[in-house]
Amino acid sequence: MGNVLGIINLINEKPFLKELTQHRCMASVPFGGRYRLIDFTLSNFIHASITKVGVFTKEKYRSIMDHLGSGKEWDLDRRNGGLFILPPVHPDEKMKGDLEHFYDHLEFFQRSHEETVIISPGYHVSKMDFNDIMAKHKADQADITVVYKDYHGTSVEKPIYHTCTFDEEETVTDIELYTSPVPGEHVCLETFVISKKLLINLIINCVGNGEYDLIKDAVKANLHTLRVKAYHFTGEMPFIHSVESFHSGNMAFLNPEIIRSNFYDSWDLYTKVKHEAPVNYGLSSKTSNSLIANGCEIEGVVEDSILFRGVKVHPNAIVKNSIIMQRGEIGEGAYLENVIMDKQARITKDTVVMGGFHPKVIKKAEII
Amino acid sequence: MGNVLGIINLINEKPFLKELTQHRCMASVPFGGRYRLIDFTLSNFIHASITKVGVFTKEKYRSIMDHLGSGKEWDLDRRNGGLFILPPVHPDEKMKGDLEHFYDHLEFFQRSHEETVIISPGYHVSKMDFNDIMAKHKADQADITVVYKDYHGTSVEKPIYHTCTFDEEETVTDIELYTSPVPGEHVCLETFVISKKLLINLIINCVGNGEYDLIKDAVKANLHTLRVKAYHFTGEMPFIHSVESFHSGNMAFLNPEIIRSNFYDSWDLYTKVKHEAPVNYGLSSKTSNSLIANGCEIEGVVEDSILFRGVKVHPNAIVKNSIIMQRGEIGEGAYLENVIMDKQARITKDTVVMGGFHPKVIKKAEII
Amino acid sequence: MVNKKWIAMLLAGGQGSRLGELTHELAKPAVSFGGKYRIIDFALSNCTHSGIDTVGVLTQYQPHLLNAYVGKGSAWDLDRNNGGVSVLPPYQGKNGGHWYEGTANAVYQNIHYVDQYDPEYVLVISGDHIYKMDYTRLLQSHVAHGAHATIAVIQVPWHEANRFGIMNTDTTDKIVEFEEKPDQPKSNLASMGVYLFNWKILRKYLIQDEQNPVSSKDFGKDIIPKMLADGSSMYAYRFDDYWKDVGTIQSLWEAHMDLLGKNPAFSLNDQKWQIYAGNANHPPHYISPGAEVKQSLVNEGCIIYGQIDHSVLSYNVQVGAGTTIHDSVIMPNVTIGKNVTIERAIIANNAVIEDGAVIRPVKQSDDIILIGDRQKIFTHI
Amino acid sequence: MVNKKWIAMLLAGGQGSRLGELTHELAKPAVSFGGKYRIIDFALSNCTHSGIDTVGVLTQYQPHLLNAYVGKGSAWDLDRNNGGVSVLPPYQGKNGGHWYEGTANAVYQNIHYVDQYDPEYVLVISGDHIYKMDYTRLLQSHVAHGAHATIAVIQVPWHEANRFGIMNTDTTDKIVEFEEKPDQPKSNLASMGVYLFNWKILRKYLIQDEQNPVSSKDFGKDIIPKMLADGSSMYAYRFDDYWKDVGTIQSLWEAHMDLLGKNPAFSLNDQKWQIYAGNANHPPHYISPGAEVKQSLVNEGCIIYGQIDHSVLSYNVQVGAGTTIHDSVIMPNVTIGKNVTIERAIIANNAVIEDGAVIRPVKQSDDIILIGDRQKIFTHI
Repeated sequence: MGNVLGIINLINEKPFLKELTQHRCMASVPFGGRYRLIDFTLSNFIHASITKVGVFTKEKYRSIMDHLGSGKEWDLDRRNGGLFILPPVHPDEKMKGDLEHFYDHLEFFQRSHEETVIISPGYHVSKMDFNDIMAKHKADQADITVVYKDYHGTSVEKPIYHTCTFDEEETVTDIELYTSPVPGEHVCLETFVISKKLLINLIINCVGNGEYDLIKDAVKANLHTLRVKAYHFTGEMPFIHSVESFHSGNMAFLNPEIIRSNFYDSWDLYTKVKHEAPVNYGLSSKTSNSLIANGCEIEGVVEDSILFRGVKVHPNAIVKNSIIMQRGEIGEGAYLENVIMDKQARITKDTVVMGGFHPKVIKKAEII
Repeated sequence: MGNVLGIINLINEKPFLKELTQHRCMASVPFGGRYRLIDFTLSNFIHASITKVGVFTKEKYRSIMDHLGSGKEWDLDRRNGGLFILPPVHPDEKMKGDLEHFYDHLEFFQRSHEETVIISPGYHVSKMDFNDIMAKHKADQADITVVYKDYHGTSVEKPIYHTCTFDEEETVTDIELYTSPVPGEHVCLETFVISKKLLINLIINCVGNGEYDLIKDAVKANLHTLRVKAYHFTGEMPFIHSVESFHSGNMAFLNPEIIRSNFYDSWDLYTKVKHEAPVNYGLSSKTSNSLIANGCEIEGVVEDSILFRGVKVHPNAIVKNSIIMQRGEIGEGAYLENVIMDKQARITKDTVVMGGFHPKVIKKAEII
Repeated sequence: MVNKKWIAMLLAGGQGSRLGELTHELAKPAVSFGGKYRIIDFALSNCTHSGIDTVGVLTQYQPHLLNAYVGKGSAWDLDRNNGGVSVLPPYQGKNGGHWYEGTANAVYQNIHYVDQYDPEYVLVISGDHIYKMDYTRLLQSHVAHGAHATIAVIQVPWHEANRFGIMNTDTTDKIVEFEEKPDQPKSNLASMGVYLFNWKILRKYLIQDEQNPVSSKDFGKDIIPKMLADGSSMYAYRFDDYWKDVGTIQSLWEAHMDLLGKNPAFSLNDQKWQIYAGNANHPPHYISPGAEVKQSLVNEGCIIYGQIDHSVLSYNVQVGAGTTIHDSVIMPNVTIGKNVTIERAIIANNAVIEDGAVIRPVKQSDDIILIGDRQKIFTHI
Repeated sequence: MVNKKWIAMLLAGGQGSRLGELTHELAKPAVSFGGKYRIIDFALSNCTHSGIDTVGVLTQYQPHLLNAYVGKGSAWDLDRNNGGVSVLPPYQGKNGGHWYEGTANAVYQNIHYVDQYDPEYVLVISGDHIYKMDYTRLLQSHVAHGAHATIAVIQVPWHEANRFGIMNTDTTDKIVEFEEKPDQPKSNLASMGVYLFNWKILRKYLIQDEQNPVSSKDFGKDIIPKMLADGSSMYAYRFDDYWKDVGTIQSLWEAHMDLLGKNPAFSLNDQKWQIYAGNANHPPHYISPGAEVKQSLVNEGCIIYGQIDHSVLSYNVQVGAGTTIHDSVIMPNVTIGKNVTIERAIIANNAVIEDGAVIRPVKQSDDIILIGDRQKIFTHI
């Protein structure tokens, strides 16, 4: 594409994932045995040949800086374009909204040669074809294209999703902010296509008027003056808004068809390379319906689980329906069920940890 | 060397350079026609084969992030090691001192494989041979080596320098904080060699005792329990602590001998490559005793001055004893003397700007 | 792996023997140009600006410097994980090794390289021309015409047309005839050596041509005429900006003179189309009191005490006091002493010109003087 | 440019014809190993861990895949501005082109490459051994001895010593005699093909050897014996960890079996000495319900329905239900159907094994079975 600037907007992240986002932003949460949530959006950008990406960060972004590094793994270590991490400019003041942050970095937009901007959050687990979205945006001659998906998740208690309605020509007629959608409702994925020129104008005007919220003040408020079109995203995508939905969103990948469609079919998912050795299965290992990343050493039983890189399962340990993040270690004879274990945590010999409907979260580097 | 971790400590920068540091940290101030101050320390690290560098930033560090990018120009875009920018972890709280910031990033030190740490500020304009400093550190069997230089600058009004005294075996006996040195006094360059293990211990102990200042609480307070040795740096280095000394420090480079010793002699000074064309001298140009960077177009008169990349001097304009930073433009018939012009500023036709003993500073993008 | 819409194959194999001593130890595309660049920089920068991120550089003659210079490609933003720049030398397979025999054969031997990106189009360019060209326009024209091949052409003076490959076209720019260096040219549209092909079609012709025992395996002499003869849909794309083949000392010197002046025939200082160069880390240059520099391009790293007029100075050139340089090209790392006179000359890399030397043609109409690499000149020449 | 203390020259030119079909389309150092790696990864990773940041890879036979694989070197952190990894193929100079004739000739032809870094020492290694070695210890030993050359050696079983180049040393490990594959070995210290030279001295010998018309231009056969004959100070450096030449199908298979088990003879999962591999981006592997995997290494990208025992599976291998794999090596991108039996076999890249096929030696004592690249196996073999 070459003419599109990709923006990953981490400003509006909510603390849905509790302990998992205690020391990292949501975009940086590990997912799928080997990835961070942000890898999905970044990879989608790459597949659309977007070569300039700005990541607008708010807080707890050190792990995202570590993860992204020079951008080499995403081929974004470029002289022209490449990866830009844009931290808050006034860290000592409370940020009023994403538009304020965009305004503080207005030069970044102004100096970019790209004519079109795609804005997306950093936590969507999806394979989204931005070339197709762009094509519709052009064909529609839209000012803004709003990407939506029919809600299919379990019902949410708190009103956290924005839903949109549109007419038969897919012109967006309304956006309802902070709702609890029922299945089938059109959830706005906070993913937009917009010309850079219009975006800059909207940023300047809104901030000038003391308005700081992209979706509310720039998009919704202009539905009747701008040509705002909807794009229906029909691909796979779990709605992640709680520890439970994070767990089930991971577990959905325990399915060769889903694995194939997300990881193969010439749609590589890029992430940081760690040079771990192939998984070493011992004589007493027993693994079933699980996704196992490299560097693991398995001597116990692993069922219906996802093991990140470098996890050790000692003999007679049993891991069921759990997510074990990087360098976790399960001691001899331990029993885990319905658990999400953050990085570098360790379960000692013969310990039993069980979650119920709410998976039990074991914190980073915790020893139980 | 391979076994040394380089730390550039931007925490203790003072606002000496007024307008020039209004929107950037001191390490990021342009110098010498083409460089930023931090380039000198980074290049010194490279010449000592240091391949892992942490830059501890405090505020106004966006331009340093822009400048360093992926670290590619300094060959620091590495999987193992490379460049790490370490911003404040608690941006909403006032930082108590550099040791607090080191403490917040203790994992960075702990996870590094390197056994020795060199800590340096980001604003020294010097060619410093860290291999030689390391060799003395080893030969001395020192716990800490403190690099000092004999003061040679003009007298400073405010007490801003730390001076050290030592015995005949160069064992440091005292460090006097915040002094106004007279020529010949030993100014501590806030550049230290220390084992990583000892540094980690000092950080943990000091912070545990509510002490947060590296030179005061970790070095000075331990002069009698640790083996602290002095290293005499005898190379060229301007003391920069004001707009005047910044100006004169630049002007010292209008000397082929200084240029040769700083930029040649197989001691490349690395900086961001900008792909500017060679300088275009017009028919009416007259240049004398000046340092001119690529991308300039000169049709007027330039004397005793330093022109950064992409500066335009129109016909009949006169530039004397001035520093014109990147993309500055001097209109037809304008006259400049004793001026420091920040990036992208512009002097309109026939305008006269003169500084006196205090060079006049023209702000970034200002139009006069 | 993301497939590529188009990739470029850059022919950098030629010795460029008409450049004499300049190509003694390096391939023509590696010759210095414009005070800062090497000739190949122009084609590589054109690729980058045109959004082509995969470039195969076909090289055979003295490839080391070119190899080291291109390196991992970061100067041109071609250090990509998928694609980027690859230097492609000859190789040995199961049946032994083959040096590249002609331009078409060089691409033929690297069919597998092209195939791995499965591109729709392949751009074939050469590494020895000075020009700034947006290849995307060529591509647009190619697609609009539904062509099998599109050849970039430029109008040359009629009296020079017999030195070029000439395209005869109909009113829609469809090529009806191609004549290599015709005695009686019917048109003055010269091939610039820039070809865009549909890869599937080119691939077929390359394989076919390889089996022809009398073919010289060259794009201009064999592939293009054969495609035309077969009635392929081939179009000319007219380019009307600066383009120069710098294959001789004279033309290399002329191209340098074209860089000078207030509105030069060819400007290097174009912020929208920068020419990227490798190893571009040198300090600002220093102009001493008493020096005089006019109508000239001076690159970084120079230290100038003398007088420079209407000349191009590359990096790390030192010019002593009392020295005058006119209408000349000084390549990198040249040291020029005091009271030297240089006129209408090209001084190659690392030469040393001692105090008092005089380097100029006897008559103004004589050929440009060339001082070769690393030569040391003591006095008159 | 920062000069280099030492650089490495990695010999990757050989065809490795004893690996049969595995090297049909690629050079031996590019052969897959250990489920994730290529053989050359071990030498390159050793360089990285030893702090060597400049590696010239000498290549001649089928270099494309190796070229594309090494790329800009970022997997091994060898994508450096100054130095890094460079693939060095044969080239044409003023006097025409020369293929590499022997290992010494290959380095000789690249003297200028080495010279540009002006190193004190040059490490010559080959790209076809499996080992983890800290070359800095070799260097320390070399410096401590004040040697002109140091040769890494390993003790081999006495009955195999006649298959190696054998060093006879005195009590200080000074080499007093070198015998290539001696009938009656006097020692069991075999050369590992890892040489450290003082560059100035090696340079002299390379030039001298080149002028010897009867020389085979090989390090082991010509350079080392000549240096010894001249009384150069040459020492053996004893290496006592795992080292394996994987030059035959049998030894390649054995080396894979050495990776298996709780405390394998050679461990790949060593956090302090990771083996780096290029193109290592694959999803985690999936083990289905009903699958059984024991005593095996399984790499990313696999989807396993069958039973795997004491085997090594590379990336993107698919194994159908009811299939059993024992004592075998499955290389990348192999598709194995249902109810297949594979025993004591190496299945090369991209092979397809159809449902119900049986691949195993007739007798347990028979040779390991090799299924070549891209082969399609329908039934018994």
